Amino acid sequence: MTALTWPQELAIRSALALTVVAFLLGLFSVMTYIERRLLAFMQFRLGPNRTGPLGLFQPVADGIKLFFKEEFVPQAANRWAFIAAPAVAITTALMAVAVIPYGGAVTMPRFDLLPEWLRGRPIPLQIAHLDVGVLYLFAVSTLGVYGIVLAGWSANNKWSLIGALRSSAQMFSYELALGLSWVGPILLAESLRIEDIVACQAGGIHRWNAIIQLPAFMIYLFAATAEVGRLPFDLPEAEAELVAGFHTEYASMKFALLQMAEYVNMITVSVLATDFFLGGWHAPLVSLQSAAGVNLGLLWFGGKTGALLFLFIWLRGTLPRLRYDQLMRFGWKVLVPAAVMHILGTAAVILWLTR
Amino acid sequence: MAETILFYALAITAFSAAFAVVLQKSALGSAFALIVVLCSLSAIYGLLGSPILATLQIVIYAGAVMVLFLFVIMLLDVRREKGGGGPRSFVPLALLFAGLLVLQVGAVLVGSELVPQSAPFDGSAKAFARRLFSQDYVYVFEATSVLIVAALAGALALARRRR
Amino acid sequence: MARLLFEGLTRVFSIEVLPWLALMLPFGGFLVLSLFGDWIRKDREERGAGVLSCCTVLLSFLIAVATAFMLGDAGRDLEQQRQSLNLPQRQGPYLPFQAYLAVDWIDVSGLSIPVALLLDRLASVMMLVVTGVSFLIHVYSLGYMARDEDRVRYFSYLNLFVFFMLLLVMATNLLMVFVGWEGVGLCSYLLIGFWFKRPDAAAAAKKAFIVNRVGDAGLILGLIMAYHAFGTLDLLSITDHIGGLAPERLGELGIVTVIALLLFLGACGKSAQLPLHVWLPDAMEGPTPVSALIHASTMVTAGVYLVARLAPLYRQSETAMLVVAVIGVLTAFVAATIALVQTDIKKVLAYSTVSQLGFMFLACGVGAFGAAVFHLVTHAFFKALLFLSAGSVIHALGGEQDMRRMGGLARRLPWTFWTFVIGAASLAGLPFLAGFFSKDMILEGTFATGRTAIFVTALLAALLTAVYITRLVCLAFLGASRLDAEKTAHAHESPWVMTIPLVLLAVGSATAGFVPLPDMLRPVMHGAASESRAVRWIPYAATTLSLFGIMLAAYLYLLYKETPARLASALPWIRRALEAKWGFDDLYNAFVRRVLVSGGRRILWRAVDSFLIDGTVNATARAVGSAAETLRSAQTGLVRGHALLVLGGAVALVVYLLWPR
Amino acid sequence: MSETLLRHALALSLALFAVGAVGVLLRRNVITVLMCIELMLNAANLALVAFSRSWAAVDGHVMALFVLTVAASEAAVGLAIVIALQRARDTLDVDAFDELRG
Repeated sequence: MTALTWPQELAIRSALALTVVAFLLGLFSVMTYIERRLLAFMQFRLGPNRTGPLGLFQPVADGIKLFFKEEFVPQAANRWAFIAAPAVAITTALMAVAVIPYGGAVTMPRFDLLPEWLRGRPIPLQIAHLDVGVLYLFAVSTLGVYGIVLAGWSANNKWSLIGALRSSAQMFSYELALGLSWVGPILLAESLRIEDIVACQAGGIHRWNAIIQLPAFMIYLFAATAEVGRLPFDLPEAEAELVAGFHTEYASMKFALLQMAEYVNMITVSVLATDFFLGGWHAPLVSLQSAAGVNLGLLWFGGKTGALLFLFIWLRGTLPRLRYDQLMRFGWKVLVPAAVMHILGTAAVILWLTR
Repeated sequence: MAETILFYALAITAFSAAFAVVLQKSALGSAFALIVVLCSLSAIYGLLGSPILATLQIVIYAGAVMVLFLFVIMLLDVRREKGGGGPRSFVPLALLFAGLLVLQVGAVLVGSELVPQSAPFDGSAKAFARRLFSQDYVYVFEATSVLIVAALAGALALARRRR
Repeated sequence: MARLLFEGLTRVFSIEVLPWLALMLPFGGFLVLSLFGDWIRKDREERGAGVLSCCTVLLSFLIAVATAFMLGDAGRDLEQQRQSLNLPQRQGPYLPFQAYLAVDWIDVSGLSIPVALLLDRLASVMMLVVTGVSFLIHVYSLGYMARDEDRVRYFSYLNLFVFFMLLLVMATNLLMVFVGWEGVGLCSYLLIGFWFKRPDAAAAAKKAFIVNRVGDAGLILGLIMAYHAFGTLDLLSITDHIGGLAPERLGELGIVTVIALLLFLGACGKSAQLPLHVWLPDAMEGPTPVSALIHASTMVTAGVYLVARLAPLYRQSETAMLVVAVIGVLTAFVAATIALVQTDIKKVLAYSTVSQLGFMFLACGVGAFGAAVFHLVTHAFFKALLFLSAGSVIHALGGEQDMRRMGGLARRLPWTFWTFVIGAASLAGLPFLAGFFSKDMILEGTFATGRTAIFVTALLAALLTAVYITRLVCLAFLGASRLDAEKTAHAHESPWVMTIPLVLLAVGSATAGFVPLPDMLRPVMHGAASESRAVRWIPYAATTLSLFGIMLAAYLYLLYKETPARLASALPWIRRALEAKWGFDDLYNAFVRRVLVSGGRRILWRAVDSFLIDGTVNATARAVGSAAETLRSAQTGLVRGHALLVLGGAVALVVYLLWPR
Repeated sequence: MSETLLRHALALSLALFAVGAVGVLLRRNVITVLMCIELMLNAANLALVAFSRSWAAVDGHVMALFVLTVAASEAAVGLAIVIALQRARDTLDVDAFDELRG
């Protein structure tokens, strides 16, 4: 297999990126439908079931509706910032996806249609192989604050502003615990590459970080839920207090973009949980990894991610919302110390074992 | 080739955004321009072979410092700067000094000999960490953590509303 | 389990650990008393402090006894080890033992000083004396200080003193000796000024401290010179390697002589030798047990210990030996003469101490180091006994110290009287008491050197010793009572906690002379043969002299009581000289007042300090002030202006760096 | 990364530094001044990284990290001071804070 020239490399990466983004956007629209239906079932309702069979076309209808709504900017708003905010939000949300592996490598078929250098080449399902992938994720997730702050501030509306401040403070607080919960798996894998962390968990369920790093996994789940602002941590959008938080003034496509950013974040967080703690595309038992000569990695990966997404919806249907001071106290006084202690413990055990 | 194109694009972006930082009338505009500078610098670090510094630049600067700036700007509701006032003689003097500095250092830069890639350069996270946690820097590194705690306490003490 | 326990115990109670235990116990007592003293003071009987203090010292004493016995075993083990390892044999049976737990105290280039303890026979003997006498005096203090408010402070100081004294005698190197030296000096200062509300006591404490500083200056200089000369401060290394240096003859002033003399200056300060003896009589302002412990039996002998410890060093220099001998014998004589005319019971004993210390230095000076240490030990017994008995008298009389208002106490205080008499006889050198053996040995050694003048002076001093101590006995205990009626009624024998130590010390004073100490110590001193050469007639002559002195004093002070007064009026200048204590105090006073104070006032204060230093400082301040006045206009307070200046400075700096050179 | 490119990176660093310095001198809003200082620090960092590359030693990166830390601390304290100033004086004009004149 010859090495690739940089235009070829660029082409592969671009195609991958386009695929991933398209897939994410599709998943977003499906998720809106699934979430509404599932929530409805949990609450003994039916949910949207009119548009198309079982209401399956509901996301399409929503999309069309949002697309044709009037573009509106409040008079007192800072116009440019108001328009830029959703773009920033969705951009940062999509940027995070770049370094996440989605399940092993896919070998290109030997079709004549394909150019010579593509035939039979295994392509890893990951857009960028970054040496500091985890750090990059952390960086991008910190950037996510900008979209929210901008959106809240530019609307010149006190609900928006308070919502944005709360939201950003919450994200800051839980980002710390989120980042610290990754350190355990990083220590085990001795690498900042996400694919290394996944590889480190190969070989069965007992190697998964969810098992041997259970406290980190718990911390990650708490922090991630808060990070994406889902119940029970959806204080920024506490409609009883803040109308709708930072996106109160948004409508039409800009609202759709913000919404999309949130869902993409949720999906990202689930994918990350799969990669970091649930063994990525590795099956719980080695014998289940492939069937009839076909590698089932992608399937396992999708299944785990789906389960986590379901968990988020389940939480939303079950739990009440926290108070703001409870939220902050939990983040700073419970999660962060616990994460630090866990890191110390992990480091000590590793040192002791490799002595 | 791609590297060169990318570098010049980023350099031009950074430079013009830096100008915008200085020339913008509103503090918020300056802040956004600065964010652009920071992000393009981060990319340049990546080009220069330091992915770790590139990401750290984003995490610390774009992720923390600039958000802090934005918070303060938003909280204090900074109005547009009043033009004029103050000693006028500043502008020529400032420009003169800055120009002199550029000339001097530029002269050094032109005359000097850079020796790039005399040895294979390893800017990976591992190499970086090995150097950082070596005997030479580990105490400095620990000292910076003390510095951060001190800064944190100082900031709290300063910004707290006194009763 | 039992075996483990046993092994652990043997490891703890080994000769490597026990000396540390002995050392740290009194220190622990000090810590407890000084930190929790207030709490202890609350106990009803108010004995706690004293009992605790006594117990620590008793334990230390027991450990000292144990280590003294173990020293022989350890030496044998060491010798076997040495033989099995084919190491060169050390000359003689002298086997020092460095107690372990040695840690580095100072370790800079070339200078390495460990904290370790040295245990050999000399140190062991000193340990026994220090802890033994200390223990008895601690017990005595229980009674003597029973009514004092500050007992806790008293006992804590006493414990601290024991700690420092043990540190001094067990130190492996001169710097640790110095630490102990200063420590005991500090305790001495604190205890002399124990009743600091009395101006006399405070003044005496200060005097002791200041006079000792003079000696300490010599000690420090000697220490530095020793390091310069030998490259080490380790006592054993110094004494072992001294033989490599050429011996220095009389009149020669080489490095060894200089070191020896400087160290001897330190010893003079601590051991109250001429001309630095003036502090010791004043130090009697402290409580009497303190006088007995610190200013008679232990601390003041530190100088003798130092000289004896460095015996090989002193042997190398004839000049130093002669100086030591002359100073010693002069001190012995002068102090004995002053003691003749003192009326305060404690002052007599104080001068007696100075005199006896002079004897010890005389012994050192003539090369009889073993005799010096021997006399040190016996003196510790009988002088502590004498002081404690005197304390018992003072206690009985409610604080009366003037012998002219005593008399006839023998019947009222029988225990005190008889123990005092034993001590006095031992001091006077009556046959078969402790003082007899040690003093004879000193006289023999002196005679052996063949310096007749020194020998005759020493004999005179011995005679005077018998005279003044008999005078003391006669005035205080015998003859008619001259007490006030009120005090007579109160006079009573002391409680048992005070008399038991007296009895024990009396036993010691009577029998300590039979221990063949000089022979035991000879290896430590790298002994020469001269010590053992006995001269038959000297014991008889000394005994005759003592008896003559005793009878003379009895004749003068019991039978013909007006004779001393007539003698005094017949020889007025001698009387004046003696009562003025040979004028040392006046001389120092005049020196300090005329030279130091007035010189300091005229030259250092007015010329140097007021004019030169103050003038410089004021001028600087004025210059800065005027400069600031001129420069302040540059301080615009404009932040941007300052920033501009910073940038300009950066530009200027780059110009400077780029300037072609 | 060729030598020319490195040279140009250093030139960029110089330019950014000069622009930042001019900004510090000319702007009157305290917050903007602080941002210009951050700009200057970043210019220094760029120089450090470039030199690190040119000497093939990672030490420059380490120092850049320390600069980053110091910059973050400086921003925190500086902004706290800005808030305190705003509270005390109700203005953010640098020229208004001139109590320290002689």
